[in-house]
Amino acid sequence: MSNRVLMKGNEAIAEAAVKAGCRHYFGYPITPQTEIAHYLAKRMKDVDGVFLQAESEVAAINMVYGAAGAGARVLTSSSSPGISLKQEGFSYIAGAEIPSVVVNVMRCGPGLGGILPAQGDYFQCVKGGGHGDYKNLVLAASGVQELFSLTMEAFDLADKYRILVVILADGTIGQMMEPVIIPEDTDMKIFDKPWAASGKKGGNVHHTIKSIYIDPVVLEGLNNRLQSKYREIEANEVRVETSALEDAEIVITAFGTCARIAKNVIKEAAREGIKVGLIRPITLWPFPVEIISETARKDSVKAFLDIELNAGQMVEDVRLAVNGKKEVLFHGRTGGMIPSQEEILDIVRRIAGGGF
Amino acid sequence: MSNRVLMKGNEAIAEAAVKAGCRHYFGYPITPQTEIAHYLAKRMKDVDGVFLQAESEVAAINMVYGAAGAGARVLTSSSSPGISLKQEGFSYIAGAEIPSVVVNVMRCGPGLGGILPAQGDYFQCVKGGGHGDYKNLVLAASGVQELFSLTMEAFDLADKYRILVVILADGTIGQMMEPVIIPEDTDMKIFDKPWAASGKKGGNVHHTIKSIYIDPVVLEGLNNRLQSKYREIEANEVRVETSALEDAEIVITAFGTCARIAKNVIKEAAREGIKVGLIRPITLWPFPVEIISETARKDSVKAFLDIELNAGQMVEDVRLAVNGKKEVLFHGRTGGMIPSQEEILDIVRRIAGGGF
Amino acid sequence: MARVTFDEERCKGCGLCVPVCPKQIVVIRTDKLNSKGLHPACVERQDLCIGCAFCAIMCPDQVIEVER
Amino acid sequence: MARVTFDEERCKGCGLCVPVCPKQIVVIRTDKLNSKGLHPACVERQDLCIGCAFCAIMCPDQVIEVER
Amino acid sequence: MSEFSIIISGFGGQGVLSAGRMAALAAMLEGREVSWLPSYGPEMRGGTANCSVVISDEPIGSPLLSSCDVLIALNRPSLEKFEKTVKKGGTVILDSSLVEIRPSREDIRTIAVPASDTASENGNMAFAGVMLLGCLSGNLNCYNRDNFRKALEEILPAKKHDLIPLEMEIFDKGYHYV
Amino acid sequence: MSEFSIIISGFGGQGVLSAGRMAALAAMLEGREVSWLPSYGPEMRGGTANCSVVISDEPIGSPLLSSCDVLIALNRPSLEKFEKTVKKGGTVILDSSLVEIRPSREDIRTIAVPASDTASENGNMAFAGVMLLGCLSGNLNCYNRDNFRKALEEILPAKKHDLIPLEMEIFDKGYHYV
Amino acid sequence: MEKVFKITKGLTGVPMHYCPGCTHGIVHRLVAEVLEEMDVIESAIGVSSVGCTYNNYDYFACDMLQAAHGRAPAVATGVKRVHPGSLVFTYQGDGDLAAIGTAEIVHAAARGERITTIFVNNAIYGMTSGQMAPTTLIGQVTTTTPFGRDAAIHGYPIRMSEMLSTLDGAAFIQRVSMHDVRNVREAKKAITKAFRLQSEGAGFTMVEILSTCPTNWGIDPVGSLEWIKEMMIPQYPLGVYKDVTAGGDK
Amino acid sequence: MEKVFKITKGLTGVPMHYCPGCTHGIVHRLVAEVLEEMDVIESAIGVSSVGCTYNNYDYFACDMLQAAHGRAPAVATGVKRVHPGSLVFTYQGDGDLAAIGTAEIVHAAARGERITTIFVNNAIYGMTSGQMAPTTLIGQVTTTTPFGRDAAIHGYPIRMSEMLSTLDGAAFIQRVSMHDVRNVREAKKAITKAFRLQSEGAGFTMVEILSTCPTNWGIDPVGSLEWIKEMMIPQYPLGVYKDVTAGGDK
Ligand SMILES: Cc1ncc(C[n+]2csc(CCOP(=O)(O)OP(=O)(O)O)c2C)c(N)n1
Ligand SMILES: Cc1ncc(C[n+]2csc(CCOP(=O)(O)OP(=O)(O)O)c2C)c(N)n1
Ligand code: SF4
Ligand code: SF4
Ligand code: SF4
Ligand code: SF4
Ligand code: SF4
Ligand code: SF4
Ligand SMILES: [Mg+2]
Ligand SMILES: [Mg+2]
Repeated sequence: MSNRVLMKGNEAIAEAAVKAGCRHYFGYPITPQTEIAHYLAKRMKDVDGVFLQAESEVAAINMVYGAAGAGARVLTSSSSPGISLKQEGFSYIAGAEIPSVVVNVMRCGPGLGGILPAQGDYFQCVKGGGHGDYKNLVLAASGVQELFSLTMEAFDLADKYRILVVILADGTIGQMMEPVIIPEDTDMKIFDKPWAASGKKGGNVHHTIKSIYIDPVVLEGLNNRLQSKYREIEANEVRVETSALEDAEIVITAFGTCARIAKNVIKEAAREGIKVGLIRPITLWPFPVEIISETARKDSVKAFLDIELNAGQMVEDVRLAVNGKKEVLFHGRTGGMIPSQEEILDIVRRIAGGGF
Repeated sequence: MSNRVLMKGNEAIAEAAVKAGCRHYFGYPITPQTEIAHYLAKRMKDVDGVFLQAESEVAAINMVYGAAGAGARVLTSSSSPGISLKQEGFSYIAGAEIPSVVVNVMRCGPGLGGILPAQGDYFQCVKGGGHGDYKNLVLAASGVQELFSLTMEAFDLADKYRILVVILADGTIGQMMEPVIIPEDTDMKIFDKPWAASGKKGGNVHHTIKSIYIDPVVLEGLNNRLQSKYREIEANEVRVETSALEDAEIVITAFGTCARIAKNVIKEAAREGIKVGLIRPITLWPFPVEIISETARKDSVKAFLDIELNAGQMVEDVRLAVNGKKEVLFHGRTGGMIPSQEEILDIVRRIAGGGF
Repeated sequence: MARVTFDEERCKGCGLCVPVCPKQIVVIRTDKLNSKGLHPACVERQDLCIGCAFCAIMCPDQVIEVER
Repeated sequence: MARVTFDEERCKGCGLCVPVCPKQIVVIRTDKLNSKGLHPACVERQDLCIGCAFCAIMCPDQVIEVER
Repeated sequence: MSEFSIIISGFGGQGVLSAGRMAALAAMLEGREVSWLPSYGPEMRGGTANCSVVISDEPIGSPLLSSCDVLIALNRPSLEKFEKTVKKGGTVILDSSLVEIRPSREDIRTIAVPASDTASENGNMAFAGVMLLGCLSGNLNCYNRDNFRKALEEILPAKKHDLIPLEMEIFDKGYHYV
Repeated sequence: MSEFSIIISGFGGQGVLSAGRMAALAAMLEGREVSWLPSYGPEMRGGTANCSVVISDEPIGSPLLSSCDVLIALNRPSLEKFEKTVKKGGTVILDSSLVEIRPSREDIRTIAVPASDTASENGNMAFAGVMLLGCLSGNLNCYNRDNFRKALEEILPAKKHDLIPLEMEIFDKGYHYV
Repeated sequence: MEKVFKITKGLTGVPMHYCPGCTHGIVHRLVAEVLEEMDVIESAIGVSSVGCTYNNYDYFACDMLQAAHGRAPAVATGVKRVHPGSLVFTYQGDGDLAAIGTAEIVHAAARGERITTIFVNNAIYGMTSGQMAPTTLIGQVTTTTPFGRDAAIHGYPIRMSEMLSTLDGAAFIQRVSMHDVRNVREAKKAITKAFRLQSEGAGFTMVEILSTCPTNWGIDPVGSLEWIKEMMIPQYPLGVYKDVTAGGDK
Repeated sequence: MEKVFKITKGLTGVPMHYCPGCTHGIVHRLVAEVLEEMDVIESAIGVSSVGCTYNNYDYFACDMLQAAHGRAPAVATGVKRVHPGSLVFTYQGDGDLAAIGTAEIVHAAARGERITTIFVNNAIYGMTSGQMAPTTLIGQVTTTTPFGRDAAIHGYPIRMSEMLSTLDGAAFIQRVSMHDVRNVREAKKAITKAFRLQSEGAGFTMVEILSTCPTNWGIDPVGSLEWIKEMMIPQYPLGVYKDVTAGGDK
């Protein structure tokens, strides 16, 4: 346990990127994720990497497009309004199938809103805030160690599927400190990138990185290929944490911070004799549809309770997975407010008593 | 019938805006909606209005924020990639509750994609491509006359609810010509805008247009207020066209161009003795949940078939409304391809025969 | 004759008003805290004040008014 | 002695090569259409060509090669 | 005639889109329902263009055509591309001055009109389309002469109105062509 | 002690966040699970700051505290704001040099430590927090002296390591304060 | 006795949240005083941007809109096109104006948009805790240039006044500073001239103001004034860069 | 006989889709020739932008990335930071570079990013059918200025070379034209110099090229060359605006 270090979530992301072999960071400052940039501004120097502050989020995502399209592992990070500005870039990256990792440490909105934690960008990052049909692979950690590992994995997933991976965290996860075990040697895969526009290097293959196809048949072909890649990811990459599902009457669905609070609630509820379980999606896309629909089929389960730091976003995916088999209730807080353990416990009690 | 004129969809939008009292247009060129700008560049001169070509879509949406925040009726228009760039602006406009009308004549993606028709921005415009919790009121016409009327209404709806209204059309709707009856005198409502930042005009109320609230309690208050406004809109503003629902075995859900094709399919299928009905959402948000869930409860209905020019987006809302009561099948085309009548008919036949 | 008034509750004790006073009569009261927890500025010898308003011109927080 | 060759299939008949020829020997063949449906340019009196390549320099479509 | 669909196709510069627009407008002036849908795209430039026109006595379903009653072909590639979309018993009207081949199908009717030649003989190559629209009107009755004239008046800028008599002359030649 | 929650609160400049971090680090070095969560926001500047620390022998559920076992209050507004969050039977440690009032509740224990005065007597006002952390350690055993020292060594930049003996001295004063 | 210096009605009187000694506060007062002197508090419309001054809509007594980061000139354009008779101004920091908002300010200037931009250059991102700004000096340590700004990596500071002066739509551009009484007075004159030229329809006007950020520079407030003088002015010389009413440009 | 003019290997040979007489084609050839002459076809990396040349990744023989509208300099920055040894260039139109992409080009220049921008100024949006560009001349009729560009409404044309030359990161900026043989040759020299300076690490380099758009100007190709000379050059004087290797700037 001696190699544990106490790290902020934001710092863990930054260090994990370096460990994953990322040597290029492009970003524009925004609270509550500035520590990622501050950390890397120093750290990239140690490893002969590039830290570049871009003139805007739009420039940053396009620098990612260029650098990753030229074959490098690249990171950018921002928070909600900055992520909105990157949506055209997200869509281009999806179309050109450029492996990229983007961190969104969410703050509360809409608009300039505030800088306190929220989870209001689920729709944007999971459904598609940009134009056209595409998917981001979205990873949501609920603790700093997990954030560290998921960030490292994000680079592998990005390279493996040539996809944009979003690390989606709320401000709490970015700002909190927890012990992290940093792996000494990493077994990061090295991905060949024969498609990259890295200069033909004396070869004679002419590489082009692009998302435009004038012929609709060809463009539909690209779309079909993307969709089958997405189906493959859905089949292979779902990650989910469950707890106390065996005999749960009430199943809480929650990610990130809310899932942490839910764990306390489950313990408390158990003391009162109410059996509460938890399904915590770690991949928000691909969404853990199967486990939810299986759970929905169980007779022991009375209802689902979805908890989010928003006005109800992931709950739609929960409902799609439950598909009418059980009731799905929702409780959300916005504006930087975070539901307390008591508040949720109270709802749980009411559901158990049949009065929600 | 003598006052019918033959108009392109894009021109109809432009003329309707003028008829609705819109005197300010800000936009940046992009195919397939450039005719809106070309038309207004001329037309605004007749009515002493302002046509301004902005330096970008980002600038355009922020000019809308300013002009509409200062009390005017304002229009901007763009197509998919340009709409992605406006997502931060959408979120700000939602937060500041500025009545605005934005046209998105969708082209095919992702990325630069192509310029042919598509409906791939449903998620972006309906679920929320920007950050935080907000809704746009989304109107989808399937013909030019309807496009004309909806555009006029859009300005009333925007003013009434202080919301951003999206006119969502695919390239076909924007490019096609159909007869339009242009109303001579319009009974547009005049909305008082005491909240506007229009100069205090000698009064002593200090108007501020903003979306930032540092205190989370206050920001949650804004969010709660927005959400109840959204519930009110859901209760009052759903628009939907249905046809042949009475005894339909198969119900097609489709909007815009796809709904036009579906109408031909329904006729053809009827000839073959297959009873097909249509639910065409005109408001994509608020989504016509009720009629769909009612229909899903009917014994006569075997299945739903959702048709879109995308890889499956509105179908999620259809599934949420059907809520497991019936199967919801999907057929989509992408990349600028449009399903033919025969293609859909074929699917309908297979569903009727039980073999989809 | 001139008079300068400091609204001590608004003052942030930044000291920008101190060096500009030609009469060197503005000081920060390190012995006192306002309700913000900051040491406010004040004028020590009102009678020397010439009402030049230099202090007020440099004050970022609208603390100072000057009469003459 | 010089020779200039026009790849007529690539030519778009824009005429940019015409006025720059110091020998005035480049013309657009209005009597002929290439497979793009355009009238290609050609050189009328090859023998007068001095191989200056002015035509080629102004051609936007890589139609012309010049030997000397 | 309850519903009637036309595809007009040719090279980019041949005025194919505005020919379709004229037909649609003429039919609209006759009190019918119409729709007009152009092909569009960056490949338009210099390439081929086409449009779909639907004329109907009832509200029109889809403006998109996967089959048509009439194909008007102004060049060979258009005939080759769209021949198969013509419905059984439908009609192909082609500009025989430019299209040297003929449809291979037997189940459709072909009217070969020397439109470009006639038009240039009458002083303006650009009016070939008008002759074909005349032929369409004469043979398939989707709008009458008067309404076509009105359509011309509406579409043409005032300074080109002096050309209308000539255009109508060419229209009539097409009208009476079989 | 299986799970143990602390809120530390005071003015922005009082080093409240790093005090919390030191406590968390010391406990981590002791092999425990810990979490540290700061308040953040633009209103931080000049205003009040606080952080939540959880120390546990098991994986920690929520790092967000709606109630706590110990409140360490470095100013009056902090005491007023957070007093009610202290669990029944919990403890308030306050800097009696700065906080003139006392908790009104009877069901909690209060330790009033003259931390700022002691610290400035010993040459550095900034070490008030260290004394309170010493008091926390001495009274509630969430980390030991050694690990606290190690935490200091880890957190302080090398050039400030000469201050460590002094800080430990003040720590000890707090440790033995009751 | 008569008040020779009183708090202007152009401000609401709400206490400002800026750090002690931050000269943003002086700039606010100057702008507000000019609004009062021109008697336009009731008709002027201001646009706040995103930076430490994000909420100065609470401080200025006129109507205000809060714009997205960098977009204040576009928002102001929208406002001005609706109310051409109102005085419209933006208040922007160097991150806001010279980084993310580069396109918007360049095009407002190129259009000769009849607005005035108050551009506060403090060579840093104050609000987000001291990152490099486009105007950060070479060698300056910030949270994102911990080893000092290195031209080879991060590029060179941008002189916005000089750059925007190349545009035909710019009618008046002057750079002033907050570092002493004389310069504060000069700044007020510049703001007055810019507002006046705007009302006369001359075109785009801007006053660039060198201002302190004691907090993120890590220098005390008085020392910060010195830092402007010693460090910033050599990179950002004061003066009039464009004045359509003068004989020629500087 | 020897080939004195042959098709360069810097081009793939794919026929270009530009309108007849559009001088975009000449610019392509020049760039490609310089790539060949510098023997960097195998290592250079180009960035296409969005405009009529959106797909010139098919024409240039080197590796290419297609960038979003206006963002080519940011994409090129990403590429260059990964492959500092490769020659990296962007090819951008006036709408792309001077409108939506203003911030990206200004900051690439300010950073002294070691890339070369080929900036094709044809005073119009060619691709989207002839709307006003930032460089459209006063009085010029376009689809969005049907009554001619009016400075009072639409603002003034931007001279990008002049504006970017105010930035310290810019090492070399020259404006050239496609309107006759002499100028086409001069353009090639400018491109050569820009590429060479890039390889030497001098900083940001740009060649602005006045080019025709016969289609949207509504002028035949030869007449369009004349239009450049008569109408554009007075507004956009040719010459070297920045050259760090020369004694001083123009
Ligand atoms: C789109 C977006 N990106 C980033 C931010 C975060 N942000 C807030 S203020 C700021 C910079 C402020 O610097 P400056 O404009 O110089 O103003 P100052 O605080 O120095 O006065 C940034 C990057 C944001 N709010 N929105
Ligand atoms: C975000 C976005 N906005 C708008 C467009 C549409 N668009 C394509 S090219 C272009 C302008 C092209 O003009 P220019 O850069 O001058 O190039 P040219 O065609 O004249 O060579 C525009 C506005 C787009 N593709 N993406
Ligand atoms: S008015 Fe002048 S003399 Fe009086 S206190 Fe202020 S600076 Fe000093
Ligand atoms: S300048 Fe103002 S705020 Fe600063 S110390 Fe003086 S009076 Fe106080
Ligand atoms: S090479 Fe010179 S002389 Fe020969 S055809 Fe070309 S331009 Fe004329
Ligand atoms: S310049 Fe080239 S394309 Fe144009 S006519 Fe001459 S050979 Fe043909
Ligand atoms: S951070 Fe800097 S700019 Fe912001 S208020 Fe504080 S001193 Fe002023
Ligand atoms: S539209 Fe203009 S710029 Fe584009 S290819 Fe044609 S002539 Fe060239
Ligand atoms: Mg700043
Ligand atoms: Mg152009």
